[in-house]
Amino acid sequence: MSVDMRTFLAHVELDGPVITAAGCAGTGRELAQFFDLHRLGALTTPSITMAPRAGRPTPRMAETPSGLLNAVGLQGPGIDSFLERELPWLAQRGIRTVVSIGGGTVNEYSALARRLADAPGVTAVEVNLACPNIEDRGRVFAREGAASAEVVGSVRSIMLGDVPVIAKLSPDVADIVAVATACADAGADALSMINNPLGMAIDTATLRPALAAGTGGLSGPAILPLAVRCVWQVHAALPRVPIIGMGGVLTGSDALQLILAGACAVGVGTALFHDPYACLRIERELADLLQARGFQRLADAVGVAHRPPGSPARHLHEESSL
Amino acid sequence: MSVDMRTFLAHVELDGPVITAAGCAGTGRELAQFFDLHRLGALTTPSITMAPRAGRPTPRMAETPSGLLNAVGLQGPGIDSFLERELPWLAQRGIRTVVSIGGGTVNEYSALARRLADAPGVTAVEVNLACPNIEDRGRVFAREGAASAEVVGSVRSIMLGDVPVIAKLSPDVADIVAVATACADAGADALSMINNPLGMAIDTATLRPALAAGTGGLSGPAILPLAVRCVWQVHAALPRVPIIGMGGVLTGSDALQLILAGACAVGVGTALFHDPYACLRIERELADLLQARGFQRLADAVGVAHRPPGSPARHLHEESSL
Amino acid sequence: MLTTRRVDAYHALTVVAPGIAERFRPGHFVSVAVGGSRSSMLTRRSFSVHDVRSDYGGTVELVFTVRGPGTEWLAERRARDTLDLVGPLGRPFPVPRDPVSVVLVGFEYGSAVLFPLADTLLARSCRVDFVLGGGSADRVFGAMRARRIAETTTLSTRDGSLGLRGEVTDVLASVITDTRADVVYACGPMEVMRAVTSVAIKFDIPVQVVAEEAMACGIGICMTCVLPVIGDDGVTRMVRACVDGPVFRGERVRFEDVGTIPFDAQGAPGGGARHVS
Amino acid sequence: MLTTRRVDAYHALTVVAPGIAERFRPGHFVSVAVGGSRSSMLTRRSFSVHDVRSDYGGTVELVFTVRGPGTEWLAERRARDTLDLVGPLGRPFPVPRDPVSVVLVGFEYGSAVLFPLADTLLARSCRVDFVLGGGSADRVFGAMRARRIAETTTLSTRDGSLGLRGEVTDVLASVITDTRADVVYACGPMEVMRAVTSVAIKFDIPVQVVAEEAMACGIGICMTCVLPVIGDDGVTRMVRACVDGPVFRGERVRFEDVGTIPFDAQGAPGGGARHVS
Ligand SMILES: Cc1cc2nc3c(=O)[nH]c(=O)nc-3n(C[C@H](O)[C@H](O)[C@H](O)COP(=O)(O)OP(=O)(O)OC[C@H]3O[C@@H](n4cnc5c(N)ncnc54)[C@H](O)[C@@H]3O)c2cc1C
Ligand SMILES: Cc1cc2nc3c(=O)[nH]c(=O)nc-3n(C[C@H](O)[C@H](O)[C@H](O)COP(=O)(O)OP(=O)(O)OC[C@H]3O[C@@H](n4cnc5c(N)ncnc54)[C@H](O)[C@@H]3O)c2cc1C
Ligand SMILES: Cc1cc2nc3c(=O)[nH]c(=O)nc-3n(C[C@H](O)[C@H](O)[C@H](O)COP(=O)(O)O)c2cc1C
Ligand SMILES: Cc1cc2nc3c(=O)[nH]c(=O)nc-3n(C[C@H](O)[C@H](O)[C@H](O)COP(=O)(O)O)c2cc1C
Ligand code: FES
Ligand code: FES
Repeated sequence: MSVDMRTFLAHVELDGPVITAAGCAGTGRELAQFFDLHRLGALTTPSITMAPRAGRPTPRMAETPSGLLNAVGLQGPGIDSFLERELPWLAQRGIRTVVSIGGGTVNEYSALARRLADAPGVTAVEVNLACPNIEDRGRVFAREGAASAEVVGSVRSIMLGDVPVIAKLSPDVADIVAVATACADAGADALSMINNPLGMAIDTATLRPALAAGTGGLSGPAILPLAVRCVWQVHAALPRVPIIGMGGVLTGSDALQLILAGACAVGVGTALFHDPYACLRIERELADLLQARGFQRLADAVGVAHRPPGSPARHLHEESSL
Repeated sequence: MSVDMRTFLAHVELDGPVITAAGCAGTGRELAQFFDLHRLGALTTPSITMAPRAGRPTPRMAETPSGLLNAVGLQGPGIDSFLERELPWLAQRGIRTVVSIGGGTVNEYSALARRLADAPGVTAVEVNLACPNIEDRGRVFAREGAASAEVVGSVRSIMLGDVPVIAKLSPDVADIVAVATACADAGADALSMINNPLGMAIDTATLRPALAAGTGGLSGPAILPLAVRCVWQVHAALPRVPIIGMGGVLTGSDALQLILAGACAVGVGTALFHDPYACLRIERELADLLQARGFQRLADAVGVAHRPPGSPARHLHEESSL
Repeated sequence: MLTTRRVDAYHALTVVAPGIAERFRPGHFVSVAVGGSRSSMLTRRSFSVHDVRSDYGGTVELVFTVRGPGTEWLAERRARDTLDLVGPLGRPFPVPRDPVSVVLVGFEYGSAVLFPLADTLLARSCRVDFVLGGGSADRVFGAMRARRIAETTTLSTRDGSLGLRGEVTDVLASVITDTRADVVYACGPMEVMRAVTSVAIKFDIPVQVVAEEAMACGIGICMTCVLPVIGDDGVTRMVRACVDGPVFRGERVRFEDVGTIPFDAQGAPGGGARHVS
Repeated sequence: MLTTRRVDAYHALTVVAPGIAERFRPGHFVSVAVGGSRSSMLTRRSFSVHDVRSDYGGTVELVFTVRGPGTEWLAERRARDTLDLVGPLGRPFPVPRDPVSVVLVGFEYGSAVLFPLADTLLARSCRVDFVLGGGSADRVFGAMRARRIAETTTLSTRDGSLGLRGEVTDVLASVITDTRADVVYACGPMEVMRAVTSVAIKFDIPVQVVAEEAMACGIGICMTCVLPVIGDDGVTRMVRACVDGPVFRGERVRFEDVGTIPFDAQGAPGGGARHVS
């Protein structure tokens, strides 16, 4: 019998747990040339901003060991164009869509939420907190619980109740649990982690930073252990808050690590650059691994690594069907 | 003409910039079977604690993509045995030795400093701040500027003036510059970065954490971009404070990235597990790369990536010999 | 993978890839996974398709130079190893319907992509003339084949070891004049594309150039490969070389601003958009 | 690397490594870099040396089973590929000076390391008897060679497909009795080593076991490979399998406490040391 792969993002049910990570799946049109987007648990948009943004100069990427540095700078058409051209394309096709938003002030996030509040086709809103707060000397919101909570609270108060608000956290903090708790307390229905830790590479030929922007976000398998740790810590502290785990997932086994650590859905980003079919492959591999371990439902595997060593995994579905 | 590879750790001159990272070179005896330890810039000891420590249960290691997770738990014989057996062995041979110390309270660090203050053969003391503060609910010292400063200040006040005190920082903070500044202000003569970010792996066969300790420190090439970024940020803010750059250095080119970002010495840890001769190879590769780029002295390359794109690297030695 | 051979300074790989061969049009590129499974190299490497044949169900040939670890690994492949390819990618060359006169300008391995284009043009009874160049003689690619198929082939090298000493653009103007060219196609490094474009602009003839930007995905989803290009509406946008190109009309590419965000580009900082990240 | 072959369920690799061959003594292991350059696999894999020959200046042979990606990669190597080896590593078997009677117990690939030991023992006129086992017939390594060189060879498999059905320890007691063994050497998984040790203790004869712990360095500098072993002074310490072993006196290894820090181990938490990290 095949494994029941359905999962819940707060109260929204997804057919499968594997979703694209923000900023890694284009507008949807590009991947649609490779496969039917309905086969995704959901598609997450790039972080949408109020105004159009040209982003950062090139070079915007540098390869690092098992990783990728990027400094795209949220290039995008702005919310108007997004609502006019991108979202309807997805909505008409009935593709589950998580809309990521990014801003430089709490007001900008609120304004984005207001524009999304009555837009059709928004499965959930993901609040990208890894943006510099221009009202606080460019300190990234995600680095402070209070700043994060303020953004999340404002977005939550504006969005309709049936659209989950997801707070997306960064690992560059001393205490991820504190930020996660602040966001949950402010009304986040789910948490998404991890965004890219800040990294850098120097081009040893030019003797200058490899990225035009200097620093950039690190993604790819290199950061998987950081993602697993963040998911583990937050799930331990907040076992009832749904977590979208992401960061370096390349295989079903990587996804399973995040699920066992406490994620109920898994985001795939950089892997898509290598393999446009990565999400489908990872979901298939994940299902096979779950089945081989005796799980009948994905939901039964969530957070299992937290249980004491004794508890037999093979019988978990019996426990949870009580 | 060969490149002048000498460097200064504060006022202490080292013959070369490549040193072993704390906890990655054993007592010295093990590597001495492979090569003459005098060829190292310096050897850093594992972090020494007051009492003997058995460390963590096994499994203590797990491989991750381009990385290694470890949870050794500072296994070691304690300061008495160290002063009796390990340090004299190094001192008698005249091997440059950075003694790393770790403690659970400010008092424990102070006590260690007192024991080291009159010990012969201590080239420098490195304060490993990645230890849980048992007086503050196990919060790691390195995660807070104030706690770090307190430890560094106490050690600095106890050690003799001619022994540099190096503060070793962790990347798991929202603002590495703030912690670095606090340590420098508290009297740190140099900074060492980065210690292992906290990571985790789940064994998908046992459905349990791969390490007995649950979480562990991530090392190896995966973290090089984090190390380069930390060195870059701190050197930009504190250009006069010497930095030992480390984290994922496997090749001379990796070392050069850290030097161009602002490090004046480079620590090598995990690479030693793969190649006992790694330090010598890396130093040779580094010298070749410097020479190929027209540097006559290593010192002239420190921080060069911070200069505006225009400044011609090839003439840097002329500038600095003025 | 079928065969691997050296061609002067270059490596040529022939890969059995029926799906790619079938959909191929001149100007397409493919992306290749490097390093094998469990490699620390994450991003695919992009290569123009040099040749497509129908044997073995369909093969494609790539020509490349060793630049870094990825191409080094590729150069070590042997016959019968397998390769992981995605393609065909990118927008191919637009081909004129009429039998016009065309100059193809290639610099080093950039020449490779021009040969399938030449075949298509010749099939449409175009006049084809080649201008090929490189740093040195062994880095000029395809001179023999060009001589065989084209009306004329003019060679140049920077060190003078083959043909005229200098840049391909030093000879381009006279070739355009001599051949009464209607259109120019060019592939090579950005500065060469820029120079070729200014020559074409002087003659007021269209020029199609291939832009080579560092690409993390090759399929339009990562936004790392952008360059400033002027749209039909006169607005400069940061467009993706991988899916909006790699072939662009030369006059539309703001070569002097590559590697920057021109102040008047759509969404440029200060141009009304705030600086978010 | 010289040759590669399959031996039942195992892969055998012969590598030209004069430096290792020269210094080799039975019980030594080597560590192998896997995945090639730019691999994402950082740690070397450890393998006991199965055989050493003097041809080609000195070769060593390893026998291994595919467990994960590292051994998978190794299994794909072909003749004439190069391998990166460090060794010989570890403390070899202590060998008795007198011509005593010795039982060698091997489980699955663990048997491999016992053959060079057997040769040394036979050269010292010891009586050598083998007890070899495994999960199934194809996983019992070296039965033929054992039969050729040893006085007796007793086989057992868990599924009964070769020899007696059961564990190597089910037959060990009678072999010890029959051969009047003076000492036992054993290599295999921890639980087998534990069982072999208790049999030897019952007979009050010394037993040397090979401990297989996950190793990050193999040369004593990383402290990841520790297990609780009782020292000459009666104190339990967490000692390194790679340099303090892998060969240990079985009675000294606290098998039931492997994977823990026994409360009475030197430096154990609560044993006076504070819990620092
Ligand atoms: C559309 C297109 C077509 C190309 N066609 C060819 C061809 O036919 N023959 C050929 O020899 N080369 C071609 N290139 C360049 C080729 O992609 C690079 O030489 C190659 O990626 C370098 O990889 P590396 O690992 O050897 O070097 P590294 O410099 O170590 O590569 C590191 C990273 O930078 C990227 N990168 C580096 N240089 C380039 C570059 N010039 N363009 C794109 N990405 C780069 C790599 O993909 C990789 O992600 C083409 C590039 C593009 C974009
Ligand atoms: C002293 C010694 C001698 C050994 N001799 C042999 C031999 O002769 N033949 C043989 O088939 N195997 C032997 N092993 C076990 C062999 O080292 C592992 O099977 C191998 O490392 C697994 O690597 P992998 O990538 O396939 O598996 P993975 O499980 O993916 O390996 C991941 C990591 O764990 C480590 N690891 C996993 N299992 C073990 C293990 N059992 N022991 C040590 N490290 C492990 C690996 O080195 C690697 O760092 C020996 C181990 C030791 C310590
Ligand atoms: C090129 C690129 C662009 C990204 N853009 C965004 C973005 O717009 N918003 C966001 O929240 N995260 C963004 N991310 C972060 C990813 O969504 C994801 O959190 C991170 O890359 C870790 O996952 P991965 O290792 O699977 O890529 C981006 C990542 C990359 C590599
Ligand atoms: C097995 C192991 C043990 C370590 N022990 C210590 C230690 O005792 N004290 C310390 O300050 N850092 C310790 N570190 C951290 C290293 O010194 C170094 O900062 C880190 O590993 C990054 O460098 P690398 O990637 O070159 O290993 C240890 C690292 C490893 C892998
Ligand atoms: S390479 Fe990813 S968008 Fe062009
Ligand atoms: S494997 Fe590193 S100390 Fe034993």
